[in-house]
Amino acid sequence: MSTQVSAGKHTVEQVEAVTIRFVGDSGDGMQLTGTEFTRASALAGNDLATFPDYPAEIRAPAGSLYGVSGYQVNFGAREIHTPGDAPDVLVAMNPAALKTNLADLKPGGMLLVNAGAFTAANLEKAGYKTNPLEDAALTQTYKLVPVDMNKLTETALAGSGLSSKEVARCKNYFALGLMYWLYSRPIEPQLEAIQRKFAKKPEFAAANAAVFKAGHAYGETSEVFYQRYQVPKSKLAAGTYRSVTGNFATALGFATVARLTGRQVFLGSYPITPATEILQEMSYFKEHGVVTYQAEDEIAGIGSAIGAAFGGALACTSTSGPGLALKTEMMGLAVITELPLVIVNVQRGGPSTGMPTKTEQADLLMALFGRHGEAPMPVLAAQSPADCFWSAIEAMKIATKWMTPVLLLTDGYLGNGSEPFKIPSLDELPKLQVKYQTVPNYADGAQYMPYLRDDKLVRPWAVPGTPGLEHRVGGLEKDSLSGMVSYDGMNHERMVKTRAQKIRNVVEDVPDVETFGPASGDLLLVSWGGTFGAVRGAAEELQARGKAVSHVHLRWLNPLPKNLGEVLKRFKKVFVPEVNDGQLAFYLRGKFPGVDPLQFNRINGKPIKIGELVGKVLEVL
Amino acid sequence: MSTQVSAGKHTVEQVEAVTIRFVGDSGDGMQLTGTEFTRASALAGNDLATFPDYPAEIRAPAGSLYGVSGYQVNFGAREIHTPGDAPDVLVAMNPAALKTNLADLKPGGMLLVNAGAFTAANLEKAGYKTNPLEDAALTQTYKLVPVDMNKLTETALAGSGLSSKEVARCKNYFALGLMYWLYSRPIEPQLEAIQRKFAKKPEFAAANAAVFKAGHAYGETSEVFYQRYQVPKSKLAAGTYRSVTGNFATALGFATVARLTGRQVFLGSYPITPATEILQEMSYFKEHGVVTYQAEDEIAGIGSAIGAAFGGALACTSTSGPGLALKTEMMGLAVITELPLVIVNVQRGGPSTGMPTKTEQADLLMALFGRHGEAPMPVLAAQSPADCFWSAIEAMKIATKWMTPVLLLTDGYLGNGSEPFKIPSLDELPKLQVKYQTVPNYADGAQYMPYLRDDKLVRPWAVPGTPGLEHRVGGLEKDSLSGMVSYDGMNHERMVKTRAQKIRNVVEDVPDVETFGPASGDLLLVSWGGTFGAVRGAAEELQARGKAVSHVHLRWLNPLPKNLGEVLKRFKKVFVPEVNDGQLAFYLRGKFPGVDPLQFNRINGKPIKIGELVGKVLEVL
Amino acid sequence: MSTNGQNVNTALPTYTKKDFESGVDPRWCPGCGDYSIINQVQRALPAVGVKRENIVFISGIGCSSRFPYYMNNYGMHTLHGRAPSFASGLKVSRPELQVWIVTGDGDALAIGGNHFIHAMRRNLDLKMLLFNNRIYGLTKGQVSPTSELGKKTKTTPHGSPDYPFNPPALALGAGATFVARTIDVEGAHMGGVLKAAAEHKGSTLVEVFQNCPVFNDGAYEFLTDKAVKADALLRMEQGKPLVFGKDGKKGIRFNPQSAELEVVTIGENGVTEKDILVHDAKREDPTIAFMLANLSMKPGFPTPIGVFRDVRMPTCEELTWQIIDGAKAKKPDASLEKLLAGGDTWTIG
Amino acid sequence: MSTNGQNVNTALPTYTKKDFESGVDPRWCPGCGDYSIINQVQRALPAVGVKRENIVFISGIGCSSRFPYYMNNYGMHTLHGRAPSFASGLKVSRPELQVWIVTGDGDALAIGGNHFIHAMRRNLDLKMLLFNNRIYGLTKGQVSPTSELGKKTKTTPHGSPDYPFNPPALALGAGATFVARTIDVEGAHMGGVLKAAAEHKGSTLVEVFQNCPVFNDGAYEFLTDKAVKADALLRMEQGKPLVFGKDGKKGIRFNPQSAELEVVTIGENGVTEKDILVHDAKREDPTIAFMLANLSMKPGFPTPIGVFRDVRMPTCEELTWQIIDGAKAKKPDASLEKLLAGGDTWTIG
Ligand SMILES: Cc1ncc(C[n+]2csc(CCOP(=O)(O)OP(=O)(O)O)c2C)c(N)n1
Ligand SMILES: Cc1ncc(C[n+]2csc(CCOP(=O)(O)OP(=O)(O)O)c2C)c(N)n1
Ligand code: SF4
Ligand code: SF4
Ligand SMILES: [Mg+2]
Ligand SMILES: [Mg+2]
Repeated sequence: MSTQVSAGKHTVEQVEAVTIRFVGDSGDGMQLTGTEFTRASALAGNDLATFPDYPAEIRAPAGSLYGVSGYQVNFGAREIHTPGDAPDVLVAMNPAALKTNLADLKPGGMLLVNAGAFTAANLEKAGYKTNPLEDAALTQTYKLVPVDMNKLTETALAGSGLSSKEVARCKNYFALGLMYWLYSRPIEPQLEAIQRKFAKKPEFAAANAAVFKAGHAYGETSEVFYQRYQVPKSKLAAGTYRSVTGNFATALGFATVARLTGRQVFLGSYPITPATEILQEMSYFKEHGVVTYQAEDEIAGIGSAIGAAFGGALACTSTSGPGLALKTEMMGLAVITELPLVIVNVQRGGPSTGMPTKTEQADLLMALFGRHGEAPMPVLAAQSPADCFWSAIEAMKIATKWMTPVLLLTDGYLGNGSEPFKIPSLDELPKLQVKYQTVPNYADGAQYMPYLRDDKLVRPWAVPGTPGLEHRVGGLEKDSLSGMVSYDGMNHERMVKTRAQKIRNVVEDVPDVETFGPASGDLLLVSWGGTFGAVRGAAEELQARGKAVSHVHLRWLNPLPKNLGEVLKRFKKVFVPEVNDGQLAFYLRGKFPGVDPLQFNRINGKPIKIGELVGKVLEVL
Repeated sequence: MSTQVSAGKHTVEQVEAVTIRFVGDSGDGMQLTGTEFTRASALAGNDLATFPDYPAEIRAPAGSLYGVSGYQVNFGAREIHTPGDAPDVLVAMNPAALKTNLADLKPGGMLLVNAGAFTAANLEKAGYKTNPLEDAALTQTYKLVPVDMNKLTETALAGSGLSSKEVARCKNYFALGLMYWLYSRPIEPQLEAIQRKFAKKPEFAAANAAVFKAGHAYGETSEVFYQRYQVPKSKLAAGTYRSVTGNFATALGFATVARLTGRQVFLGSYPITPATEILQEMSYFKEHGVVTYQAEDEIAGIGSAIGAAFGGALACTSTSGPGLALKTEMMGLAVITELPLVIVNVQRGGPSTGMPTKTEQADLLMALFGRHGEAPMPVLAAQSPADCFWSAIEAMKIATKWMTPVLLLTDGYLGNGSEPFKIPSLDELPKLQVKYQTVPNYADGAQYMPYLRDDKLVRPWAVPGTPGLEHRVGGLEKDSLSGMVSYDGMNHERMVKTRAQKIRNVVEDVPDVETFGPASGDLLLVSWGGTFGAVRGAAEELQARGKAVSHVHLRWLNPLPKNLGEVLKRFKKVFVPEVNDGQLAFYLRGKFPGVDPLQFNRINGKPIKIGELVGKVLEVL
Repeated sequence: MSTNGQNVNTALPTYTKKDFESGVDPRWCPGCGDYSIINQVQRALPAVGVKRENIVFISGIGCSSRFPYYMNNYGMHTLHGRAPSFASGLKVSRPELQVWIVTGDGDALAIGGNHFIHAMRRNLDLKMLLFNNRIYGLTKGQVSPTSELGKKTKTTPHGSPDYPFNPPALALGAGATFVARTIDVEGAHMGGVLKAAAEHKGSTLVEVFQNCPVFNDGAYEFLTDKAVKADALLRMEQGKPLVFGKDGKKGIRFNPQSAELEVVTIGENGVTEKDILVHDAKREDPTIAFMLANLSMKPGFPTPIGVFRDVRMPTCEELTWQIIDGAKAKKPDASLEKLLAGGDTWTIG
Repeated sequence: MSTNGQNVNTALPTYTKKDFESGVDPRWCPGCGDYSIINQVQRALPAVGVKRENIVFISGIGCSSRFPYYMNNYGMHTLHGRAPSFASGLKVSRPELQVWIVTGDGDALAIGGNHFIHAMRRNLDLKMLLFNNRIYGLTKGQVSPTSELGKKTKTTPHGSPDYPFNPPALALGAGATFVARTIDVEGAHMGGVLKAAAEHKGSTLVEVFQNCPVFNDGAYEFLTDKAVKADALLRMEQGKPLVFGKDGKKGIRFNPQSAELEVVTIGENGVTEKDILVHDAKREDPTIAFMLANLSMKPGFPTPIGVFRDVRMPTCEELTWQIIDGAKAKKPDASLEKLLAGGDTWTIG
C-alpha cells in the first residue's frame, strides 16, 4: 500500500514498511551505518526491528567474501515483528558484499552500489570474472543505482587535510546521507549525533558531516532517483522509547532487578559469542548494585553465582551452548540445593562450536532435560529483543520466589537484533520481594531447618551473617527437613517428587497462553522464543488471506501454561516452525499424547522468514 | 514348590530358588561372605544374581547404623532374573544390621543372628532400647536362629595364638560354614579357596578353615535346625561360566574388542562411583592391547579418548552422572567430528552428587537430549551384569562402523551386581572390522576428503601417520566434503540433517524387539536397562497367573527398534516401570503419538521388586 | 549491615571449641588423619576473632570435603573440584565474610586444578586447607596428582607413570601470597599455621600432610616416625635460621656459586650459624619460597613445614569493591529512572 | 609400523616451508602477530626431521587456535581450553607422533588452566605454543588471565581487579621440563626457540608474546620499540652471562645476601663480567629458571626471552609404554581365550 505525494522536484511515495540491508567490508562501517539509520527511523516514529550479521572473523582481509558485514533494518508504519524477509533495498559497498547478498534482494528491489569499489582487484577477490554492474541481467531484475561513493567522498573532502585512508573511512556517511534523502529524514539529528560521536576529534566530525551532507545533496541534485519515499509514523503506544538489543535488554533487566529490590545482583560469567555482551553491559551497571565477575571458565562462572546466591545475592550467569554444556553439572547442584539462580543461554548454531555467529533454537531439549538425575527447573524463552528485559526480571522473580534455578533462553538473533523498547514507568514494573529467613523456624524457634517448606513447597533462604541459622547445603541427597546428608531410599524418593512438584507449582505464575486469532480453526501455529516475530507475521498474513489460522506463542516452556493442552486440541492441525530439527514438536508430543504437530524446520543459521513460513502453511492447509 | 528328601538326621527340603542376604558391620566381611557363598551356588549349578549394598562411608564406626554392609544373592534351579525381592534368609551379624534390614525379611523367613554381638554397647549404637532377640514378636514372625558366633569362633580358635582382634575377624567364616551346611554344599572347594586366598599367611588359612568347619559342624550337631535345604541344578545352557559384575563385564567387553580387532583400545577416564571399577579392571588388561589413562578430570578423560580416536585407537571413556554432565560439551565435538567413541555411563542416584552408592535410571533423557545444538548419537543400555559384556562390544562395533560416538548406559545395580556369564566361544563373538582410509578418495585419487560419505552416510577414518591424507577436523561447522570451516547456512542445514539421518540409519543394526508372551493382549510391559530382570520376572509371574501381559525390553534407545511402534499398538495398555520419574514413558509418548503409557516409578535407590511390580500391574489390569 | 542486609556488627561472643562443632558425628574411618585436622581447626577458630555466623566453610567432594558438615558455621558441600569457584563468588559478593575452603589432593589438584590456580592468582582472601593424603580416599584408592611416580594404586596396578605436583610450588607459580604446610599429627604446629592463615589477607594455601590409614597408610611415616623425624623435618620459623636435625646442627645454606640450596652442618668445614639461611616468609620475591617448596624433591634434603610465604598485597575483593565504590561515587545520582532511560531515547504520542 | 598400523618407516623427504602450508589462506586480521608465528613454524618444521604425516597440530578455540587449519599436517581444532587433553590422549596412544599444541592466553590459562598444568606436570612430550596477546581476541576484547592488573577491557571498563599469571612461572610451578619465551616480531629468535622446543623430549611451553593490533595494540611495545628494546630485553643464551643493554654492559647478578637477583653494570662499583650469572637452562633445580621467569614482574628489571629451562626426564608416554611392555612381557601367552576364561570358572552340562 503506498500513496504518492510531491516534494520538491521529486515525488514522495508513502510506504507502509521497508526493509533495507547495508552490506560492505568489515572495515566499511556497516554496523554503524545501520544503527544510525535505525535511530533516524525510530525518531521518525516508525516501529522497527534490526538484525546485524557479522562475519565470524574479527577482521577479514579487505574485499574478501567472508569478510562481508551486514545490517538489516525493517521499519514501518505498521507493527513490525521481524527485521524483514528479503530486503527492498540493498546498499552494497563492494563486490564481495554484492556477491554474497544479491540473491536475497527482492526482485525489482533497489540496488544501491558503491561503484567506486568495483575495481579489478576487488572484483577478483569477490570471484567475479566480469563486472556485474555491467551485466544487463542485473538492471533488468533490480533498480540498479551505481554511485561512485569513493570519488564523491574524496571530492567532498578535498583539502580537508585528511589522509586518503581517513577519507576512505568516511564513505559510509555518504551512503547514509543518500538514504536519509531517499527516506525523507531530517538531517539535523544526524549532524548532532556526528558532533557527539566525534566530540574529541573535531576534524573527523567535520569530515563525516561534510560527507553525510554530500550524500544527501547527491540524492537531491543527481538525476538517478525519480522519487523519494516516506514511511509514516507507526501506531506505537505513546511513551518514551529507546532502541535495545536483546543482550543489552537482558543486562538492563538484571540491573533493574538490583534497583527494584535494593539487593546486589551478581553475574558470574565467561565470555562467549553471542552472549558476551550481557557480561560487558552489566559491568557498566556497577552504580546500580550489579557486581560482575569474569570467571576462569563457565563452570566457575556459574559456581561463583551459586556461591553468591548462598550469600544472599540475586545471582545469574550468562552463556551460550558450549558454555551451557559445561554448566550442566553445576545446574544440578543448584537444583538440589534449591538456591535461586538465573542461567541465561543465548543460543547459537550447534552442535559443538558450530556456528558461533549464527542463530539457532536447538538448545531447548537440553535446557529441559540436559541434566543427570531428576533435575527439573523452570525454563522460559524471550520472544523479542525488548522482551529480554521483561524475561530477565521474570526469571529472577521466579528464581527467588520459588528458590530454584531458572533457565532463560534467548538466541543470537534476539541477542544482537534490536527493536524499540518502551521505557516502562516504575509502576509498570513487577513487584519483587526478596526475603531472607532471619529467625529459627522449627521446634518453637529453637532450630533452623533449611529444607522445611511452606505450603507451596518452597524452602527458606537464610544467609551467612545471620546468627543462629548456621546450616550446611550440598549436592548429596538431603534429609527433607534438616538438609543433612541422607541415604535413606524413601527420603530420596520423597525429595525427588517434592522438587518436581515444586517446579510444577510454578505454573501458578505462568500466564495462560493467548490465542492470536480465533479460538479454534484449521491450523494453530505454535512457536517459542525468537521465532515469535516471524510466526506472528505469518499468522497475520494468513489471517489476512482469510485462512482459519491462529497463533500461540510459548514464553514458558516449563511449566507449560495450564491451558495449552486444551488450546491445542481446538485446532485440526498444529504446526510448529522452529530453527532446529523439531525439538518443541517432540516435546509437545511427549507432553500431550494425541497431539502430533506438523513441523517446519529451518536450520541455516538465520531467522525464519515470514514468506517462507506462509508458503509452508499454505501447502498443508 | 519344594520336595522333601532325607539326609542324615535332618530332612533335606528341595527348593526352587532362595534369596539370602548377609548383613553386618563394614568390618564384618559381608561382601566376602556373600561372594564366597555365591561361588558355591554357581559351582552347584544354580542360576543366580547378586546385589551388594555398601555403606556410603569408607569405613564407618563399628556398630553404627550407617556402617552396615550387605550382600544379597538369589540362586535357583530356575532362571534367575534379579537378586530377589524380600530375602528368605537374613544373616545378621550385629544389632545395627538387624535393625536396618529386618523389615525386608519375608514374613516367616529365617533370621540367623550372631547373638554374641548383641551386647549392651552394640544395642545402644543401633538405637535398641531392649534386646530385640528377646522380643516375642520376632520369634512369632520369623524363624529366629540366634547363634553366639563370637563365642563359637573363639572356641574354635582357642590356642591358635591369634590375637582376639584377629579371632574376631574370622567369624564371618562361621556364618559361611553354617550356610554351607544349611544349603547342603560340599565344603572342599571352599577349603581350597581359603588356602588360595591366604596362601601367604598360613596361620590365617588354618584359622579361617577351622572356623568354617566349626560353623558347618554346628549346623549338623546343634539342635537348632530341623532341616536342610537343597536347590537343584538349574537348566543353564551347557558351557563354562564365570561370575561377573557389570563393571567387570564392561571392561572385559572392551578388552575383547582389542583382541578381536588387534587394535589398541584406549580408555580415558576419571574415577567416580559406581563406574570406577571399569577403569580399574581395564588397567589390568594391558597385555591384551588395552591402554588406560587416568586423566585429571572427566573432561580430559573424554578429551584424551577423542584424541586417541583421532589417532586410530578404539576409544572409550567411563563415568557416572556428574561425570557425564561434565563430558557434555565434548560429546558434541565427537558428534560433529564424527569420530568413533564409546561413552559408558554407569547411572547412580541423582540429581547432583545425589546418592553415589545407590542405583537409578534417571540419565536417559540426558543421554538422548543433553547436548546443545542438534547432536544425536546412538544410545544403548545393558540389561544385566553379563549383558554389559555384549553391550560394550556392540557399542564399539556401532561406533567404528558408523563413525559416531555411542552412549552405553548401565547403572550401579548392574555395575556392582553379578550373575553367571557363559564364556563365549570365539565364533560366538561378533565380527569386528576396523578399517582406516589409506588412500585419497577424491578427484581420481588426487585428494582426500574426510567428510565424503559412503551410501550409508559414513565418512572415512584416516589416521595420522598416513602420508597424503593429512587433514583437519574440528568443532566448527564444516564443509560437507573437505571438512574445512564453513559458515554457509545451507551447508549447515545439510550437515545437521545428514548427521541425523546417519544416526537414524543405524537402525539397520538394531534388532527388532521380541515380545515375551503373546503378540497382543491387555497390557505390555516395556522396560529398558537394568530393570530387565525385575520386569521379566513380573511378566512371568503375571503370565503364570493367566494374565494377558507381555513384555518388551529395549536395549536400544536410539535408534528405537523398527518394529517398536507397531508392537506397542497391539496392546490395550502400555506400562512402563522405571527407577526414575518417567523418562522412557515420556520418550515413548514423544516418539509414538497416540501411545500413552501407564507408569510405575520407584526412585528409592534400589532395583524394582518383582512383587511390587506385579501388584501395580494387577491394579491397572 | 552487610551487603545482604544481615546485621554483622554486634559484639563478638567468647567461643569455645564446642561452638564450632555441628553436633553431627564425623564419619571418617577410624584413625583417619582428618579427625586431628578438624580438631585443630575447631580449637583455632575461637581465637580468630570472627563471629561464627560470618564464617563459611566450602568444600568439594572427597573424604576431606565432608568437613563443613561437622562444623557449626555456614557451609557448602559442593561439587568435586569446584569449591574455589563458589568461594570466589561468595567472597567477591560479600567480602566481609571469612571464607575457608576444605579440599583434598584429588579435589584441589586433579579436577579442581584450574579453580585452584585462579584462586591463588587472583589473591582473593580465601583460606584453603588442602588435605593431602596422596590418594583418592572416597573412591577407594586411585592414584592422585600428588601420588609418587611409580606408585601402585587400584588404577595403576603396575605403577603410576605420572610425576606428582608439589602443591606449594604450584601455588607459588600461580601467585599465591600465603603458602604453608603442616602435618595431621603435629597438632601444635598445625595450630600455629592455622592462626597465621586466619590472619593473612589474600590467597592462602595450607597443605596438610594427612594419613589415610585405609588406602595409603604410612605415606608420611618418613616424616612422622620418631626415629627419623628430626632429620627429615625442617621447621621453618620466621626470622630464625633454617636448622634441623637431632641436635639442631644441620642447616640450609644458599650456595651462590651453584645458585642452589645445600645441607650443611654447623661446626663442620668452617660452617657457622651465620652461614645458615634465615627464614623470611615476608620476602615479596617468591624465589626462596619456591626453592624451599621444592627442597623435599631433592634426595638428601629435609621436608620443610611451616609458612613458605606470607606477603600482603591488595586482594581481589578489595580491588573489586574499590572499583565499584569508585563507580558509585562518580554517579551519586544514579537511579532506576536514569538506568531505564539511559542512552538515546525518543518519544511518541 | 605404528601402533595403529600405519607405515611410518619410509625415508624422510626433503621439505620446504611450502610443504607445511595447507593452502587455506589464514584469516587473521591484517597486522596480527599470528602471521609471523605461523611463518616461523612453517620455516622451522623442514629441519625438524619428522615426516609431515607424523606431525599433529592440536588447538583449542581462539584466534590463535585457527592455526592447524593453515598447516598441512594432521590437525584438530577442538574446544576452548581443551587442546592438551586431546593431545595427551593422542600422545599416550601413539607416542611416535610429534604432537604440537597451539593455544592462546585465554585458551591455555583461563578455561584450559587445568589441562595446562597437568600436561606440564606429567611431562608428556607435547610442544605447546602459547600465543600471549594478553586479551581475548576472538571474542573481541575481554580481560584475559595475562592482562595486567588494572587493565581496561570490554568486561573491565573500570580496570581489572585480577593479578595476571606469568605463564613460564606457572609452568615451572607445575613441573614443566622445557620453558621458553619469544616474541612474534623476533623472527630469528623464534626460529631458535622453536628448534630447541622440537628437540626437547617432554613437556614444552613456548610463550610467544603476540601483538593483537585490533584489541590490545602495542601490548609489547615496551619490549619491541627500537628506542627501549636493548634495555628492556634480556636474551638468555645457554652458557653465556646474562647481559643486556645497548652496549651489553648491564647484567644480572645473584646477590647471596638478599637471595635475590639484581641489575648491575659491568665496570661500575667493581662489577666484572665474572659476577654476572651465567645462564644454564639445564639446571635440574628449577629455582633459577623460576627466578628469571619472575624477573619481569619487578620494576627496573628487563624481560627475559629465550629458554628458561630445558631438562631431560623420562616422559609420561615413555613410562606408560615401559609399563605396558613390561605387562606384556610378563604374559607372553596372553590370548583372547585366556582373557575370557580368566578367574574362577565352572562348567555346566
Ligand atoms: C564430577 C565428579 N567426578 C568424580 C567424582 C568421584 N570422586 C569423589 S571424591 C574423588 C576423589 C577424592 O580424592 P581427594 O580429593 O584426594 O579426597 P580424599 O577422599 O582423599 O580426602 C572422586 C574422584 C565425583 N564425585 N564427581
Ligand atoms: C566453552 C567455550 N567458552 C567460551 C568460548 C568463547 N571463546 C572463544 S575464544 C575465547 C578466548 C580467546 O582468547 P585467547 O585464548 O587468548 O585467544 P586469542 O583469540 O586471543 O588468540 C573465548 C572466550 C568458547 N568458544 N567455548
Ligand atoms: S578412606 Fe582414608 S581419607 Fe577417607 S576417611 Fe578413610 S582413612 Fe580417611
Ligand atoms: S583479533 Fe587480534 S589476535 Fe585475533 S586475529 Fe585479529 S589481531 Fe589477531
Ligand atoms: Mg586424597
Ligand atoms: Mg589471547
